[in-house]
Amino acid sequence: MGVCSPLSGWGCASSADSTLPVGAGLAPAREGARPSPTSCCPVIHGRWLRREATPGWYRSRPGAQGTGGAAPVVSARVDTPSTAPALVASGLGRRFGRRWALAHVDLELPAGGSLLLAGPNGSGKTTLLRLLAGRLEASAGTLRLFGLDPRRHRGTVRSGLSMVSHHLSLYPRLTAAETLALWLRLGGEPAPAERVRELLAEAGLEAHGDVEVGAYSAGMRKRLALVRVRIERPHLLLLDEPFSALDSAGRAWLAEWLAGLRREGVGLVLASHALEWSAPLCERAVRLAAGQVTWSGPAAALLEAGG
Amino acid sequence: MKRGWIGWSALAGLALLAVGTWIGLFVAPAERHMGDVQRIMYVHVPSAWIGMVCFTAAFVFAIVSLWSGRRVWDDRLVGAVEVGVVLNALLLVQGSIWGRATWGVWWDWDVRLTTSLVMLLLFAGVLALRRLADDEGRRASWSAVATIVGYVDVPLVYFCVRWWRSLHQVQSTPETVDPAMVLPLRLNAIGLLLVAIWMASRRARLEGARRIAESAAPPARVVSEEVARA
Amino acid sequence: MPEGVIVGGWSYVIAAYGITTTVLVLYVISLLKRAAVTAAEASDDH
Amino acid sequence: MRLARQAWLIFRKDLLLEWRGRARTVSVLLFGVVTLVLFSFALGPEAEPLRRGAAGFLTLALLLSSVLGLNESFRLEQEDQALEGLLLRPVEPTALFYGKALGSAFLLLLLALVLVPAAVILYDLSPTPAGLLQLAGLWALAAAGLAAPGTLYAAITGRLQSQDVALPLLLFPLVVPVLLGSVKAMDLVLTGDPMHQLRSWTLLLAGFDAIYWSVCGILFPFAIEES
Repeated sequence: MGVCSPLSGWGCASSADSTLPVGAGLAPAREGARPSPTSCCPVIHGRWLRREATPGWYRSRPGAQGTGGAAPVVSARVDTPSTAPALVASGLGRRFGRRWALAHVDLELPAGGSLLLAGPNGSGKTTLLRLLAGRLEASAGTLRLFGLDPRRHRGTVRSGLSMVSHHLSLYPRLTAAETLALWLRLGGEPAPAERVRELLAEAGLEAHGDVEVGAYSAGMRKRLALVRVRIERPHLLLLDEPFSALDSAGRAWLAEWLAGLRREGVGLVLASHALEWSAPLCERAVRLAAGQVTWSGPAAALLEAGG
Repeated sequence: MKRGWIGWSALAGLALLAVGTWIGLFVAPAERHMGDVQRIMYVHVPSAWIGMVCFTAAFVFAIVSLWSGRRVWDDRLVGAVEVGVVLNALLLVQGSIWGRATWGVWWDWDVRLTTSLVMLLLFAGVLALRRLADDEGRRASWSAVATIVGYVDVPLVYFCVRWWRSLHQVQSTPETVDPAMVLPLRLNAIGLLLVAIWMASRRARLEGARRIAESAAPPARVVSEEVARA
Repeated sequence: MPEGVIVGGWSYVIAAYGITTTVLVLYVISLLKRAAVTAAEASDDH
Repeated sequence: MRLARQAWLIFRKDLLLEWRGRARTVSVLLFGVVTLVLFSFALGPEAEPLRRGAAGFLTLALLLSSVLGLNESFRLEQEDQALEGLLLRPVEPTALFYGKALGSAFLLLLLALVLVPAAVILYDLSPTPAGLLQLAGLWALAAAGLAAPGTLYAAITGRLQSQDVALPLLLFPLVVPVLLGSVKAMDLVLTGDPMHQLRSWTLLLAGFDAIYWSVCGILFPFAIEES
């Protein structure tokens, strides 16, 4: 079942949530698998639709399933991204042994909002991003993503999230084209050559699609990892130092590319030192020091304050 | 020091062990073929039983630990595994001594001995894995996973070794037990169980204390500067 | 005494019981010692 | 089904990576041959004891090489934290397990192509064509029995400091049943089966495989996810 966020201009995210009742995903399929009028899904594959369950925050139109009217497609515990904030953290903390890398972090990000994480090395930015991505469990505090508890709705939350961290999660022995095709297929989409070429072009790698990623420069690898996010169609994108390892042309490309995502309604949490590049992309900013938020305000004000 | 019911029952267990061992050594009759050597049974068989009880408890704790994610169950898991490993190691030593006395060899690839040996290696592996894992959460889930896999493996080892052995010789352990031998066996088993519970709970408490000693309270909250608009 | 009975089995019995008792006692001592060390560390730090 | 599709994709990716990094794969194969040669040195030059122990040596060579292959398989995933990327994609951890376990089993299966001929030559075996076929089937069962727990533990030890020691330490005691079953069954194939036990040993091995593949598949998500 496609995820169609009114805010996301990207159309459907192919994703599934095994925690939801089966009927939620099955019912519309019996009705002929027509996308709802509010849907922005350009293409829906019938077979694919039938087999995928509905992600948590998808709220179907009343009566969308027509099997007696009141079938429980609308799940009470989930909300659409338009009303549920993309991210609410309260008192979030993480301890490694005796050291608290992060403590007392309160954050709120509206759906489609953007947040800049500033602060010196070791201030906890990466830890915070890893916590948000669910790759680290919090030692304290609570976290809600899209209004859901990420521990209980792991699959749903993950399908709405993307992260490009310092490690790019690329296989050095795969070519760029193979990487993108694998990513497409893992989400259950076909991977036609033209789609892959399109994505390669977006990263400026058309000429290098058949080269193994291990032979790429750091900047090329970064661009590939970033463009791969396109395939994931997240509602919230987490980026750790995206501007590092890029030359000035690459940074300009990235700034433009991210601005495009922002216009499409993708939420953004960005940890960066390169304030002159990242601050214009974000509405809000927080500064971390020794694992705690010491400053919060508009990103523009942070730039004026000199970081 | 305040002594809880586990502590009192462990004292009772010690008394039971003393009585059971005394009966086993001096009152119960010698076995017809093995003579006095058979008296090793009164410590050997309870060790085997209670060791198995420990591993079974560890298996249950592992499942609860994975399911609930609460660290207390991980503490209990370590307690049960460690006491089980100690008892199992003792079991092998006793078995070896018994084997030397009856079969003339220190080691025989007998079904139970072999299974116990593999079981010891499996659960010692769990303890080793715990020492290698640095993160608290990983340590808990990995030991639970290793415990479950190891426990499920034990019956497989048992059946496999039995089939493997059956080609060479029939099982030779005498199974007929005189009623006079049952009483010390039971007393020792119950006594050892109570003592083992005490040891495991002490070990669990130690693990909990370590966990807390390795952690620290979060730092004091610093005042954050809030800027409303640019 | 019937034929085939193992004589002089007592040394084996004593060895088995002795080793078992010793190991269990040592284990309990190590438990208590480790607990004491952990408690001392905890009180040092806090 | 989403799970099967993802597992299949992971499996194919692993094969491709295995092929691209075939220098490493070849060294795993060579390592297996070297162990076979070493066993003959350990037993002396007479043919008869070697022939009798052939089944055991083959299985041990498989076991020792499997550790190298499994460590390698998860080193690839940890190198650039590719595993994290897969989990965030999101790939079901269960699919990841079955994909990677299949990949490892396949690599171990490849070992047979090198090790069995090497053993036939080195140990002067004379298996019938039917025997070779049976041997291949048993090899597949043994490889599967090693691959499932091996994948589970390699995922754990791949994130430890001393991973190279930890994997055999944890894995070897666990796969004793597979080891015994495989040695016994292969021995029956190689040195004759007067009491027709091969069938039951094969079934036993298959039963072990079923247990390992299901239990490890259930536990893998707990090993790989943070909690």
